[in-house]
Amino acid sequence: MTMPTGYSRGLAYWPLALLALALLLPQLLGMFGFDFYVSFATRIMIMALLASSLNLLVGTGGMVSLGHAAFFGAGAYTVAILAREWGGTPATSALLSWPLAMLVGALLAAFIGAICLRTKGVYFIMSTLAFAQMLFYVFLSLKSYGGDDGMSLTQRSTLPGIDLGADVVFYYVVLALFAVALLLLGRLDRARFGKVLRGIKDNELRMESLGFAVFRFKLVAFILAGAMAGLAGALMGNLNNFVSPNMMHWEQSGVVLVMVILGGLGRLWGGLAGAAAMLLLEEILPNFLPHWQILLGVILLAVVFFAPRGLAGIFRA
Amino acid sequence: MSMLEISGLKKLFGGLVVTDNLDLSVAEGELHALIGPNGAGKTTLIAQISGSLAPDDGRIVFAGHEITRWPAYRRAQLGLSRSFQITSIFPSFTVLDNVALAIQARSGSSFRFWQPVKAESALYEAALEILARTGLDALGENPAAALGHGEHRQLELALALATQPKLLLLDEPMAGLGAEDSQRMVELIERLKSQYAILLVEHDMDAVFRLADRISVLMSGRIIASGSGEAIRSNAEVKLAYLGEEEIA
Amino acid sequence: MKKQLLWLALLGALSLPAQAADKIKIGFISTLSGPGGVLGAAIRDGFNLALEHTGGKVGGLPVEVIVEDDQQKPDVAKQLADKMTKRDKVDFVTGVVFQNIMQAIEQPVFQAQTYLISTNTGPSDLAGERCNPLFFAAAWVSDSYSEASGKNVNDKGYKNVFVIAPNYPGGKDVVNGFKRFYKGGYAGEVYTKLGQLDYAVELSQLRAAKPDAVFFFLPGGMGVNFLKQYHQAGLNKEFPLFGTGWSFDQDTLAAVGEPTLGALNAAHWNLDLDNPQNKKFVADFEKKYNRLPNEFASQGYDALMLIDAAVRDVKGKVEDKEALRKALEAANFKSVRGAFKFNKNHFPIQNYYLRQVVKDDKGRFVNKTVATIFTDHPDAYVSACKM
Amino acid sequence: MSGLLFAEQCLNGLQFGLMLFLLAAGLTLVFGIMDLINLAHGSLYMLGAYLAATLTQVTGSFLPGVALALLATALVGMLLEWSVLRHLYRRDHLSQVLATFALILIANEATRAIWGVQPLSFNVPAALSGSVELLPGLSYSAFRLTIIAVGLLVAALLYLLIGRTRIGMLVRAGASNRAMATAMGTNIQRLFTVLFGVGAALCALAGAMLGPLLAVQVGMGENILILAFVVVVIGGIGSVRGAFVGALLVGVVDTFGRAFVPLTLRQFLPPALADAAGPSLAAISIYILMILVLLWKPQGLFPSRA
Repeated sequence: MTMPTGYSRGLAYWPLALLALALLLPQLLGMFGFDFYVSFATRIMIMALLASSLNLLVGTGGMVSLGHAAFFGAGAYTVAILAREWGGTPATSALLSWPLAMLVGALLAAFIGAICLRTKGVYFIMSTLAFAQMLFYVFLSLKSYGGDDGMSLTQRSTLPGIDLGADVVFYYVVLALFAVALLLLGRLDRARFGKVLRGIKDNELRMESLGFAVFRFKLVAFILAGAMAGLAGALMGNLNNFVSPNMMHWEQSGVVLVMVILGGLGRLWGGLAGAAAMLLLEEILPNFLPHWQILLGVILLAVVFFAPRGLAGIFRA
Repeated sequence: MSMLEISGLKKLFGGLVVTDNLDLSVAEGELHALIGPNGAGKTTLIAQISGSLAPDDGRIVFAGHEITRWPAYRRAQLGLSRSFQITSIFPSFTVLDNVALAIQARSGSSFRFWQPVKAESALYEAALEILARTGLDALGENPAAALGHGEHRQLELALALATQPKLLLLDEPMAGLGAEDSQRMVELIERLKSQYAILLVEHDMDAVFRLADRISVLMSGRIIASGSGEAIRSNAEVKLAYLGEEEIA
Repeated sequence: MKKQLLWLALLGALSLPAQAADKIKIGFISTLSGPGGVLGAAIRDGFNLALEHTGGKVGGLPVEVIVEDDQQKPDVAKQLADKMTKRDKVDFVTGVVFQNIMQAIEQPVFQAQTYLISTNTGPSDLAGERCNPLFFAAAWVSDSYSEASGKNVNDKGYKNVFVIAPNYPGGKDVVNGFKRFYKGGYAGEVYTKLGQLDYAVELSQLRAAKPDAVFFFLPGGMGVNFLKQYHQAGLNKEFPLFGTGWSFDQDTLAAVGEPTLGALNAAHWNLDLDNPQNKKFVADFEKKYNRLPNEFASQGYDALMLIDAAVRDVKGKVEDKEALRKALEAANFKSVRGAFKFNKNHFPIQNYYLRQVVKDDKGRFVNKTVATIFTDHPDAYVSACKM
Repeated sequence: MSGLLFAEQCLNGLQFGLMLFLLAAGLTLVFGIMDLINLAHGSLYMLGAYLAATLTQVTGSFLPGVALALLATALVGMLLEWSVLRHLYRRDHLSQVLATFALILIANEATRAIWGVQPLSFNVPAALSGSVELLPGLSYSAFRLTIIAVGLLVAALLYLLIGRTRIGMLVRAGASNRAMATAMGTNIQRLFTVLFGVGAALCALAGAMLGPLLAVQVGMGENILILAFVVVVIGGIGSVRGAFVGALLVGVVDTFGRAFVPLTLRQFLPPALADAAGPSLAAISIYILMILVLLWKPQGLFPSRA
């Protein structure tokens, strides 16, 4: 009856092209002798996963959280603590530890969300920040888990029949998870739940008076995003074999938020675009000039003024 | 039987009494119009009925349930639907999606994460039907933000209708409309009359006298008169307090 | 698609082509930007000066040094370590400033069977149970400065000390080093928030507690804040202040000035240490960089000298990891800190000095060596090392 | 804990609170009236401190150095408003976040390029370096007393400015109703620029007063920015009175958290646990305060918008 207005009419080919490229990337990099960049690409995807989860809150639901790193860090520490306390047991299996990291992210989000979602606007921003900072200071002082120095993992999580320790293998696992996450987010956006979130972002009062239990929808979105951020944290802990409280510092939350805005608020590919652009700039710019952060700042300003809908917005225009 | 029964409602802001021991009812199929000068307490009354403001005292019974302390969304789920004085729609949605979203509120759970809304043909058929009833059928694919003021008011009403209400709480639906749009709105409400219980708050006296089965006059938080259009027109107190003012203004 | 390929090409252009084999490659991962960037810059300057002194070669062989900034972010450092060991296939990794960076990079470096020479941080677990044949600490173990402070405070006969440090394990470790040698009582022990700005509350407590001496460990900007406020509150006239050398390095003295005057601190190196190589180091450093070196610079200098000596000893055959390890263990070079040797855990056995901040004849604030606190002092963790 | 120490800690809380107020006042005004989330507020504070340190060195004296720094920072602030921020007022908050985050990056790196990576030398002027005996046995730093005096003076001036002048009337109108402020016409643009200059000058004042106590270094702005935001949120956005009360509350809670919580815990908990929990609890006390305030009043203590 009506054409889908949300996504990709004639453009439907490019996600597939991107996926094909992503599948071939390790081989391409290998051909040129850039094997190392496989891990870099993995890092981009993990940050993209984190940014996409935040985009669900900020871009789709209008909930600007500046404490999203809390769930990221919590997921990472879940994996690290399991490995530290029960190393060599099934607890280090990705089949157990990654879902558990998601669960921890979800539970934490349920708790923080239940309190913070009672406030709005900047008050919401600051109260999410407050909770993340509290968690940061707690982990900073936890001696048994490394405190400020963070803690190393002796090895990546295990999967039956798959060696996650190999960077290329880990890359494909992350790619698969990220692809699934994007698929789920894309479906969610077009499903009833996504419409409700977008409705809340547009006009919360009206949603309430139409009979939507706004708070519940927001809380569920918050929990979903928390779980996804927890998974991103678990993956990042695995990629680096290292976790530290800095993963939950407010500046980390800020950087992810910047990635989302840069990439495109409420756009399915916004998280990926923002994370990739930010990390690539940070990787490339220092090679050209010593005070590269000035240039990075200027680029971000240019995006604000000339691409107000973010990088993914340019793509669609 | 009353669809809405308000008794002894009271609200104070600081020392100021804004709703003063107020009784009001709307019968099934009745269009009850509420008029009153600015500052009479209409906005606070609507806020209390719709659930965005808690009364200090009194009872609100709607469709057999006491809803005095219910949150707004539960009242809406029970069939109490409102339109807003200042247009309140979803500007980033298309007109059709606006209405579909409103229908979604009353048809099954919205905790659905997988199936695209667009595939729910029942939802969109119902939405198209509402658009037809509110005269917006030609505009379905337009972004809501791009509509003119009169069309915004129609969409506002369409949203209220889409939730399968038992009672419509219409907060100044003609506000800001030109003569032509006003006329269309009056005709629209006329058609809705008798299908729903309606509580109409309106400044446009011509519209009120044309539409209302019963009119109540609100002054300083109290109902000072209630009755048919004829009775209100001839009520001395109302003339003095209200219509007089209207003529001066 | 096109865009992606463009990025790839761009990345490719940036990465250097593979090198010939008869060349020593050193990966220098250091914190060069952000608040901690001062330390990394000092280490790099010392390292570069040493390279100049060896004629731009290491062990007589041409050398390529790949310098990268970790931005004090562990995940960035980890990525750099991966890049250097996997892509550039470096023979040594060095330059690290901070313990959390070391934590993040040790695994990839060790896994690649590459030698890791610390130019600053010396994590105590790497000195003890987790000691590793591939790891050499060219500077110190992390609590040795505070051990020296504790010994000094104890020897001076102080009985009632007030201790202040940040509330994180690193801070508590340093305090434990102090406690190992200081046997008196405590007028107070305060742990502050990491990154705290204002110390008025703690200074009030301190004054009320009437200690006979104060020991503080507050790295970076926190230390500067504390020193200024301590001085400003006039407490420097009431209670002698002891600290670790990190809070009183030459760059800090130059920046903070007056408030540091008179403070006592412990370190393994000083400007005025009387040995020929140190005199040359200090003079040439000042000539080259137009400022006096600090201990961080001396550590960078020593690290390259250590590598230089080891490569010379194995006659450039760095592929022979076993021989290289023996050569590194021998530490066959003249350190600017004077006599020193590696313990079996690859951490130094060396002297620690008591220094005091004074004004020199040119009106500059400098550390003057007052006494030798420890002679040939090993770390406390070596017994746990099974190597 | 003696009464004198208690009194001294109260002074410490007051002083810390007032220094936060200097920052929060400008932030809350810009926020409430121009509806601008300005993350670069901390950068102006940093700039103020750097300029005050440099100009004090150049002029050889504290007072002219600070005065010039105030002026220069105000100018930079107005320039910033005119060139970048003005174009952000009508944008959503998130664009503002991204743009002002970019400004932080630029400001920090530019500061490094101009002044180098080392912290800058900036010490308490000799005349204020001593301490004053307030009560027998209670002497307090003259410079910290000066900070208290300056903070109170600024609070009083702002009170008069906002309560008694035409500009203040516009400001109040703007804070409670943005549309009304905009409707007042073309003058509003100039008012915003001036107001932003005032906010920048307050930042510079905070930087100049705190520079001698704190490390003048790159990144000093971000640490304190979060505290300033906490104050603004507790007080209610747009309310200078709220910022004042919020700042004092944060100052006192933080001070007492640090001074008494570890001691108190030691009386109830085993020492090991108390030592572990005490400092952590003290570190997060202001965040707990903020959450509690927001649970009680979701719009802060003095909501300026109905």
